[in-house]
Amino acid sequence: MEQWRSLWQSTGLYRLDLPQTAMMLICLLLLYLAIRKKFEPLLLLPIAFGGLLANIPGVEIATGDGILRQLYEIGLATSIFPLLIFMGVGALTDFGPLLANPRTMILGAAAQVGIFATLLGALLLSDLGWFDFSLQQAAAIAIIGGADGPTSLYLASVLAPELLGAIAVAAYSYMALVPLIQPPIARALTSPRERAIRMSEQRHVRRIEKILFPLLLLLLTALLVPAAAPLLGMFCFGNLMRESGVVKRLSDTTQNSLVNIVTILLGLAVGSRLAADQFLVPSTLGILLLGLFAFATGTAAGVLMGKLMNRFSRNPINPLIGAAGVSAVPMAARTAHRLGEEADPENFLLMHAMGPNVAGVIGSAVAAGILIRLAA
Amino acid sequence: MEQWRSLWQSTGLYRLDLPQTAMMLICLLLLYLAIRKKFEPLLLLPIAFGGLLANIPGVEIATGDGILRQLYEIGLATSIFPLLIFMGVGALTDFGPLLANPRTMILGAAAQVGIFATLLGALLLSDLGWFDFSLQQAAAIAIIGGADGPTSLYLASVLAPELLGAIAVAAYSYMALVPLIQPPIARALTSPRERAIRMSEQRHVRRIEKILFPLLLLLLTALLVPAAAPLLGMFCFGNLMRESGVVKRLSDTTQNSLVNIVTILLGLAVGSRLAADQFLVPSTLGILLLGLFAFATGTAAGVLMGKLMNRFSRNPINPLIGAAGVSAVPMAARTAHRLGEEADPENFLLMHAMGPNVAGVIGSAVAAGILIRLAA
Amino acid sequence: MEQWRSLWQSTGLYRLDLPQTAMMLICLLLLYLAIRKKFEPLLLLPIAFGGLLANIPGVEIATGDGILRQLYEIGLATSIFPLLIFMGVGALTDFGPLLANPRTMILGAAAQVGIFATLLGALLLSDLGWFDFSLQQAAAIAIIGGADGPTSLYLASVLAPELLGAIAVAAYSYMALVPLIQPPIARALTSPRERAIRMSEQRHVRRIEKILFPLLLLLLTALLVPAAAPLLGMFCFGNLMRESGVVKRLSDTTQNSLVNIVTILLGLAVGSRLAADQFLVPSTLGILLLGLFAFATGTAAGVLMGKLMNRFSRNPINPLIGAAGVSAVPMAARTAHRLGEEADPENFLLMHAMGPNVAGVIGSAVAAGILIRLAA
Amino acid sequence: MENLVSQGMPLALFGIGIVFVFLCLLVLATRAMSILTGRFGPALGLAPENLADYPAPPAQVAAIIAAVTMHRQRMRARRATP
Amino acid sequence: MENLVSQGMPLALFGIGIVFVFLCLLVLATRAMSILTGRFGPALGLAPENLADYPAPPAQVAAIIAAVTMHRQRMRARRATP
Amino acid sequence: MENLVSQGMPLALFGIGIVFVFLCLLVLATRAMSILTGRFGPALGLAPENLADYPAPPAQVAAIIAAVTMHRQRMRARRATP
Ligand code: NA
Ligand code: NA
Ligand code: NA
Repeated sequence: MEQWRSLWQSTGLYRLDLPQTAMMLICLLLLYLAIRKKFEPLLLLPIAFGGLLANIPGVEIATGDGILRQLYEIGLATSIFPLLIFMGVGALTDFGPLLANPRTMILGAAAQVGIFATLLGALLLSDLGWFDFSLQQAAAIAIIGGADGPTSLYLASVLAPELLGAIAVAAYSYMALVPLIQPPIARALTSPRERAIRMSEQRHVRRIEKILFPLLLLLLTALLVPAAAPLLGMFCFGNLMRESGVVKRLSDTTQNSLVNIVTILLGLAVGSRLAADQFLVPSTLGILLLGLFAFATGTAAGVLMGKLMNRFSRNPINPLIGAAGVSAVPMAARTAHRLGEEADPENFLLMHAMGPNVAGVIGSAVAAGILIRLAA
Repeated sequence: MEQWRSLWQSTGLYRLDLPQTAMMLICLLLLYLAIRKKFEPLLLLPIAFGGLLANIPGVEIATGDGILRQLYEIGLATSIFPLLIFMGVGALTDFGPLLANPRTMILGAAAQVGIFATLLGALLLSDLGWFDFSLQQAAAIAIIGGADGPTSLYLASVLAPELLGAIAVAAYSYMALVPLIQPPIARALTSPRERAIRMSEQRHVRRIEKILFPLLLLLLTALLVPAAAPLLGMFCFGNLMRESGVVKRLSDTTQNSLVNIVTILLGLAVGSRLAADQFLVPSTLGILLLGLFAFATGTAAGVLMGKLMNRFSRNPINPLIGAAGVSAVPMAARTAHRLGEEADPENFLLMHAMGPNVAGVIGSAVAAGILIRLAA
Repeated sequence: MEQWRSLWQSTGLYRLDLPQTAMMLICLLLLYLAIRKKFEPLLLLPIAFGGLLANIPGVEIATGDGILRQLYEIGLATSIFPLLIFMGVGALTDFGPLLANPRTMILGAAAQVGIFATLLGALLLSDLGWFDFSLQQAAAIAIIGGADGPTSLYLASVLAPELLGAIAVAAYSYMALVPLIQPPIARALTSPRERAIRMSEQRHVRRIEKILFPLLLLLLTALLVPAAAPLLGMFCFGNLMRESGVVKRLSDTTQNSLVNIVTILLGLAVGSRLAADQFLVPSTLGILLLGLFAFATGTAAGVLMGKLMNRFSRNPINPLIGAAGVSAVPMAARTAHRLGEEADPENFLLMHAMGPNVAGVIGSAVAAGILIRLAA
Repeated sequence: MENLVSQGMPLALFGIGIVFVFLCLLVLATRAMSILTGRFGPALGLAPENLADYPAPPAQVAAIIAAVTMHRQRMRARRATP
Repeated sequence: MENLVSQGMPLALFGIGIVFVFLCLLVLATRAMSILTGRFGPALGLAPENLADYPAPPAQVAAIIAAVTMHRQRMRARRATP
Repeated sequence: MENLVSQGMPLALFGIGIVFVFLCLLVLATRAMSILTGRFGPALGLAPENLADYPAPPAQVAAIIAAVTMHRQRMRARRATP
């Protein structure tokens, strides 16, 4: 009799509370978006499934000695997983378009305005008393505007691990929503004629340039923003493996097995932060709002800088490619391309948008370094 | 002179004792079975080689700071390796046959009778004073009847790490011996006419069913047996990656690199528990006997349930597929198929046997959860 | 104002000191050699890049909680990475040529003279007061003469972790320089007629021989030099996976994903030991000198033993293949082959040189075991 | 003598009971799911079961490289047709 | 009330400033690199951009397996020519 | 002065000695193994050496075969141009 009662009390049915049920529904929604709507499935699927597991009552999965907790301690609390993913992103990145037209990097800088505007926004919300974000937390939230998954996870793991779950969900969701968020903003800020601007063909980039670029980038980082060196260092290492041509074995494994294995483990570890008691707090709402604001201001800043550069440049620049400066590789570049095609069906912006797009990755990693230095 | 003596005393020749020699011979036998007889070579080869290493005297390999000991602490003491393997098994499992004919799941439940009969058997041996198994140990031994490697290793790592070596050897050996153990039992309990029963063709299973099934299974686990959620959660995660179709990269890596790497490390870690002082103890004999008993009773229970279901079912059910309910994927399903073919050369049972076969995996994971809850 | 100053002081420009600048230049030189001259790029590229990162001032990368430091603690301080690499080397090694002509193993023994001569050399330099190497340090330096990367890293991690960076750089650089170091020595010690000696064709080796050889090697290690068992055990395990033919999945993954992933992480971890304060010390100079001496004496001893064996052998032996006994697989074997071709364009020594070449791997692992036993 | 066995008996009965209950419920839930998806799936846009549902291998660069190729071919075509 | 914002304002300006400075310097450095490698690259032997620059897959086994293959073919040839 | 060297000398002699002993024993053991498996292997069912026993060759071989071919072509070219 006693045993029956104890068993009944051990079931999930008995223990499940409302917040956990709500979180499970949220995770199922995220799974739906990942599978059916293909919202950044590579990370949202593991994150959402991890979130499901983290909200099962009566068993240690995301707590104590549970596997998700262990994965969190091994890979996220140490920042190892995001840095290895960033190495993989480096190995998957082709800097060709950027090297063909380096000045488009400025667009990748402009779009980071979103990060710092959001920093102020988060602090304002605290000043207004609506939320209670510390400077560190505000910085970790602001980086969502960097539109770069591993950078956001890295900064959150360093500055505000308690917000990691919400920041990850916001970052990856808005990255997936780029094709919905950016077009109205880009259209509002540009005339059809500007969107129809064709850009001149890109020059051929030599192999030696591609080999030297990651070294140059690392050197500049080391000299100016050492705090960004862990992120950009791993990124440049991945890219040098790719471009050097002498370690094809390592480059292939980095782009495939290694990055895939770490993605799975990272996703589950992030999912462990979707436990109801951590995620269903007011600050999550603030993070979701601020994340949207960050993407919007970043997009706007990129487009406006595009207009400015077009005015002062000899070769025409289509301001749409400024929107790609937020990163969200390659979604934002594709979105810019589609908007250009809409205005002129023969306009082919994709390659031109890839330059600011990857510059945006660099820009937000630099911003992350600055925020660590100033807020930590 | 002194140095010569100290050197001579450092050799294995000087230090090797009888138990270690015996263990080395046992490991060589296991290697022979793995290589020549193809006894579950993917795990028995690393386990047996690890066992060889663990019995080399005069050097820390499975002890102290030795690599096998470290692998054990990293992956087995934490349960991480078995759970990752189970994720891989999920990614390798096709639930199609089960979904086409869900009622065959009942056969996967029946075959778990072997587990609980063995639990009582182990306790009886203790009561008789022949062995001295605690309740936890009896539970860890009983799960051998689940005929599922990672589940056995997981439960042993949680409930009785001191028996892990013997349980692993018993589990994998008997799984390899399924084609020898099951036929006489299945033949004794069925008539040739029953074995010749043909089953109707399976219906087509839609993709959406395959996607929803792992979520359904996880939900039921969360509600009823949360203690099984680490195991079944990782299993369902692997299966969802496979069936969702949106993370092919991750699914492929899980099915290949990831599961292979973890298998190697897991095998070596298990091998570290084959050191003579841990393995050559009376309880090992008891474990081997009880393991055989577990497989036999599970097989019998599955077949008898098959006969029962056949009597009350509109569509004929061949009782042989009940034997596949023990799991031992895919060996037991193949064995059932071969017995059916023996009775009627045109009888094709393989697909029908795969249903109970994978249901047996679920059944023994549920049983493991219950045993953890009740025995821990 | 204050903030600006603090920021300026946080830049690398402000903090960079001369030793770090020098180390960065050295690392860039190593990268140049790896990429342009293809000096063992698989390890030198990650090591050199890790060295760059380790010398960035004002940020924790190779220190504190930095990622390179963590990789070092996880994989090098524990010896796990070198041992896993050695398992991979085992899986990549074909013992066929050795089994076809076992007596060429003697050449692999002779070339290890370089190790022990260097041990004495290092002790002599200490006695002379030029350097201050302890017995452990001398042993770790001497093993550079083994011309085998993972063995050197393993021994250094066990006996002299403080010298690991310099030993790694010396070992891999000289291995890459084998085509420059060996020819003058080999030519000086042989006549053109000796170099033109053709060797009789190798017999066919049966599969069973290839399967039994790693077991035989492990057994002998266990009986005679247990201290070498961690190294040779992992090596034999990799080789048995390869030759057994029953675990193709595991063997393929070991030869590719696994060894590549570990190579990347190992390289970065080794790079963390290239921080200026550890690398720019007098002992590094001593290590570089002694390393060269080790390669030279090993080569000479191998060639001389080749001459000796040729004198007393029924079948002719080309003394050049003795030079391959240092290991440096497969560079040294190719160098021997090229020297033979130089003397007689139709002389095909490659296969004959592979025997001593892989025997050299065994020989230096045995030597490492002895050094651990005697010096630890 | 039968101390442990009598302790274990309810545990065993209970355990096998739960296993049966669990799998029986799973049978029912699976059936319900199959029926519901079969009936409402098409309305929810889940039914059209064509292989196109499965996405092409989603390597991040894939699209980019494809685009480069396309871009170059277009440019070449443009130049070729003055 | 505006305590945090006023604290954050210089930080934000400063941050976006550094991002711009960094990327502008990177533009300049990249341009310089491209020009210098274009001018001096050929002299340094860096220019001849042919695929041969990329090495064949450097797997350690390469030489061994190759040699085995060759060896077997020789043996066969020898047997074939009595 | 020669403190460390005189300490290390026996160690070095001893070390190289063991390396030789080890590899000499390995030569003998290997020979014995080859002879025994050749004589008793067939009786133990170990001999039937068909290629099916061997796993498929590793995928990496392509480049190597290229190298062998190249080598052979060189040789042939050399022979062809006397
Ligand atoms: Na960005
Ligand atoms: Na089972
Ligand atoms: Na060697």
